[in-house]
Amino acid sequence: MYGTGLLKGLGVTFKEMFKPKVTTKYPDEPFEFPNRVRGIQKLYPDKCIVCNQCAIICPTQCITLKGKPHPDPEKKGKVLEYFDINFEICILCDFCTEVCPTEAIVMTTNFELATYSRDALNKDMQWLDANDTNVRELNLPWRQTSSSS
Amino acid sequence: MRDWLYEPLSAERFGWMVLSILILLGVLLFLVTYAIYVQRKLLGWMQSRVGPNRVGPYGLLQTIADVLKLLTKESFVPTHADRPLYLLAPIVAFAPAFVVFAVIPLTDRIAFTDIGIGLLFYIGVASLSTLGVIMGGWASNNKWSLIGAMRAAAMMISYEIPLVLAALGVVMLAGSINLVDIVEAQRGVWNVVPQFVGFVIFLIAALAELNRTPFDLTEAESELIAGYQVEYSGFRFAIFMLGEYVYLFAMGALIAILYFGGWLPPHPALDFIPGIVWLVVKTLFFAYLPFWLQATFPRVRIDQLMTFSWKVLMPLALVNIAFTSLVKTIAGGVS
Amino acid sequence: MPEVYVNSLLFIAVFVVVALGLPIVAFGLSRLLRPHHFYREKGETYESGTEPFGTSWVRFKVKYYMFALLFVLFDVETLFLYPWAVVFDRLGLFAVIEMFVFLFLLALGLLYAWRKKVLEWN
Amino acid sequence: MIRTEEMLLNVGPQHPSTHGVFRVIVKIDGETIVEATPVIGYLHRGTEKLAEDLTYTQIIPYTDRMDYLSAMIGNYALVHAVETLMGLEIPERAEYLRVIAMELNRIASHLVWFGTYLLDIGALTPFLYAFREREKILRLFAELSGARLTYSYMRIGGVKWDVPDDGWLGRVRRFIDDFKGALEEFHTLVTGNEIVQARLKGVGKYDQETAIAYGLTGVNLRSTGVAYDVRKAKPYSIYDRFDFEVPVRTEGDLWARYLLRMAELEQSRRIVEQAVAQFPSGGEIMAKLPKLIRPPAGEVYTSVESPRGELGVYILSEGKPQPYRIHFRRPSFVNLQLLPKLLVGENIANMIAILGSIDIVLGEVDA
Repeated sequence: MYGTGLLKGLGVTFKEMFKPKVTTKYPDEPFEFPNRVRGIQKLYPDKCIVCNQCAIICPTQCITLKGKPHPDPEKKGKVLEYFDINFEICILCDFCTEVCPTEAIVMTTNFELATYSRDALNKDMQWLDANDTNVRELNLPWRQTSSSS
Repeated sequence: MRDWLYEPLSAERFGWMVLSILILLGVLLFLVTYAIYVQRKLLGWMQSRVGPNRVGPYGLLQTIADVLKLLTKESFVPTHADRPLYLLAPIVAFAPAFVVFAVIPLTDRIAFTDIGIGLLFYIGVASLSTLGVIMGGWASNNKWSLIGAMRAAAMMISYEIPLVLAALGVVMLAGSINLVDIVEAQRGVWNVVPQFVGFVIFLIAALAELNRTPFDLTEAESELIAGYQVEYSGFRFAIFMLGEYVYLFAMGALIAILYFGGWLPPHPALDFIPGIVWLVVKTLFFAYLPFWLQATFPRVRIDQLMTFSWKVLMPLALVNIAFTSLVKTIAGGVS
Repeated sequence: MPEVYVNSLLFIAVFVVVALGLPIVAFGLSRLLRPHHFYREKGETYESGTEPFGTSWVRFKVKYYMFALLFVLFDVETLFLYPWAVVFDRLGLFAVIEMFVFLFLLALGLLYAWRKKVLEWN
Repeated sequence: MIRTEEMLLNVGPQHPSTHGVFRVIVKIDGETIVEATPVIGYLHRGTEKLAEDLTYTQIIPYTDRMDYLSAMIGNYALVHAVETLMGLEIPERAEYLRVIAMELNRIASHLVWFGTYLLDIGALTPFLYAFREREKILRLFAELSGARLTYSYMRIGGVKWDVPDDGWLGRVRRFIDDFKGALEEFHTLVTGNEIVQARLKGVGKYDQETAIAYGLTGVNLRSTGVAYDVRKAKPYSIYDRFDFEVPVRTEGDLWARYLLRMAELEQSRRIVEQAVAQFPSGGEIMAKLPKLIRPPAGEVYTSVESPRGELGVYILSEGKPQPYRIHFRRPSFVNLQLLPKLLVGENIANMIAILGSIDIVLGEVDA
């Protein structure tokens, strides 16, 4: 009969009133992401060997880094002088952590980046080092599950 | 209070009446505030959400916060608008919605006026608020609001007549246009039973008059952005909204009175509950009903709306009148 | 005139005054409270985020023009029905039949408009 | 007749129903549209040009942002083209993961369309129901790929992550089972609604010849009776292993397109169901690849069926790590071309409904 569709629709919305709600209480309760979620990177400056792979693979060129000779003259290699990620253009694509041979840069599931100024989004080495909560456990999936490389 | 009207007025009684009118206004403002809250809560619940819950316990102060925000919000007249009309429009949209409460009796004892043509007064005055919408839409000099205003006019001319014709059935049963008499005539059985067709027509037409989903064409968020309200901000916008919601309650009260026995309880055994409670309960039900529809239905198109009104509701209403008069003539044994 | 009409009209007037007063008082109040920072761009009307071209006060095509004419006709006719509806059972069968003729004419008018395709949007 | 004036009206870029920053300048006479001129390019980022300076892997995040509602399929379109050019053999497990991800993404994308479309024609609630269901898919994607919208999940030669070992497939299975109920709810709430039917039936019609002449693909083409679906016409990945239908209707109106997309939800659901059932228990997720991906010189064009139609990728390679030229055949862009023709003679409400039924994603239109 004409109009039954309307009434059935009313039934659907009416029943919905008594079903559990799906709203999350986000600012009051932190939103729990699955462990694989790509959030703001965590940097271990000591592990970095300044191979520049992360800066090269980055599709948006948001990473700028520079190495300096190791302060301890006994040791070879370089250490980081500075390491900046510009979160204005970083798209959190996970490529930098993927290519890092020493897992010096890893993802965390932190995602809150809002600031009052654009400049504040340019994060330096110290800030990235201090970002050490919710660090992702597994960062290099291919190497764990694949024998190809 | 109703019997005061039949005696010469003393200054004291006049004062009491004015005071009660102001109280009515206060009650209405309160109801509107919480109607918006209820609307948002209901919509939320029906959409798997929780609705407003941040301001005050359970979000109870949300609308109050909104009103305060609107009160302190900058509001200006667009440069190319028709200034006097633009400023006048919210008032014209609001005033009739409140004035119609003058003829709505709250119980058989409490009424602000007692005029023989209550129903006609209501219908005549209430349709004025469309004028405010048209004025606002046109005066804004905004193309969206112009289209919204034109749609408002289109809806008014299509739904006014079914509304009036549907109410005619009730008038025939009661033999009076006085709203108190109409309610008293429902002592035996509520009008919704003998006048079910009329009730459905009236309800549909009322929704269209109120610009409520599925007939919210004048605002049509997804088409006309906000239709006639596009250029209104701050308290001018608030008054438009207020008018809309006050009208919602006026219409709810009218439906309760015309079809659901006004202040009469469903069964005489429930007489101990005061009549005004029954009226308020029924009014609230019909004022909240549109929110449920809003959560469910999409919007109709303007041409569908007009053809539906003229080709379905109009003939149906005419048949309803003919049928009612026939039944009443035969049942009444008119010579 | 009986007292009730004088009093009723008086109170309707009070209603009108209150209904006009509330928005005016509210506007006045909000005028005192709200900020005033007007500049030219704010005064432009909203047209989906671009500068509006032209005015909206054109000779807008009102497609439901014929509906409007019909509306005037029918609205007046329905008003005639009201006094009849109030008293028809006291006037007897003749009034009912008479009104049936009237209703029939009304329906005929609607049918005519229908067949003449006035009730089509396009 | 009374002389009336026409009026120019901007619909967009700031309009709730243009699905992004899309603008149509319409000339209206009353509410009737006399002429419509779409203006696109507000979201143009020059993806194709940028890609010429990027390695193939680096282009993957850019494909996420073209059709952001079905990033998995965008990812796949690119890696599929590169893999075809290189002649790579993809491990079976990776193919299954890709198909599950793509079909879930098709469901998610169609859900967004469903919700926003109903919002366009004025119904508020289906939007939230659709997003409630989509949220479950996004959660699954976040668990699988680490992102909710821009997945960058596919890699040339395989996929980035294996299945999470905490019962992810079981959750997909459960979602797929629950989704049947959700679909039924949608049909009760919306499809059966007489107002929806009145709004959609017979509006925005075009015939088969027009659709083919304008190069429409996807649902926009299938609504006119052409059973063209890239998954069936030129099978890629492992779609030949699944039993699914290509829903076709012949009316060519909004209602046909609505029903087709609803039917596709069901078909995608079936594909995921089968893929989860057939999922191989072990195996690699990446093919053996050199460290630097350097496809041989040559050109390739491959296409996949995105939720919006045929998403084609053309690559001209000179044997370098970067493509010499890459072109994306974006279905939204192609489908949009019919819009000015469709809009003439309609009113504003229909305009919104027609625009919604073409189902464009502005990220893809403007690329």
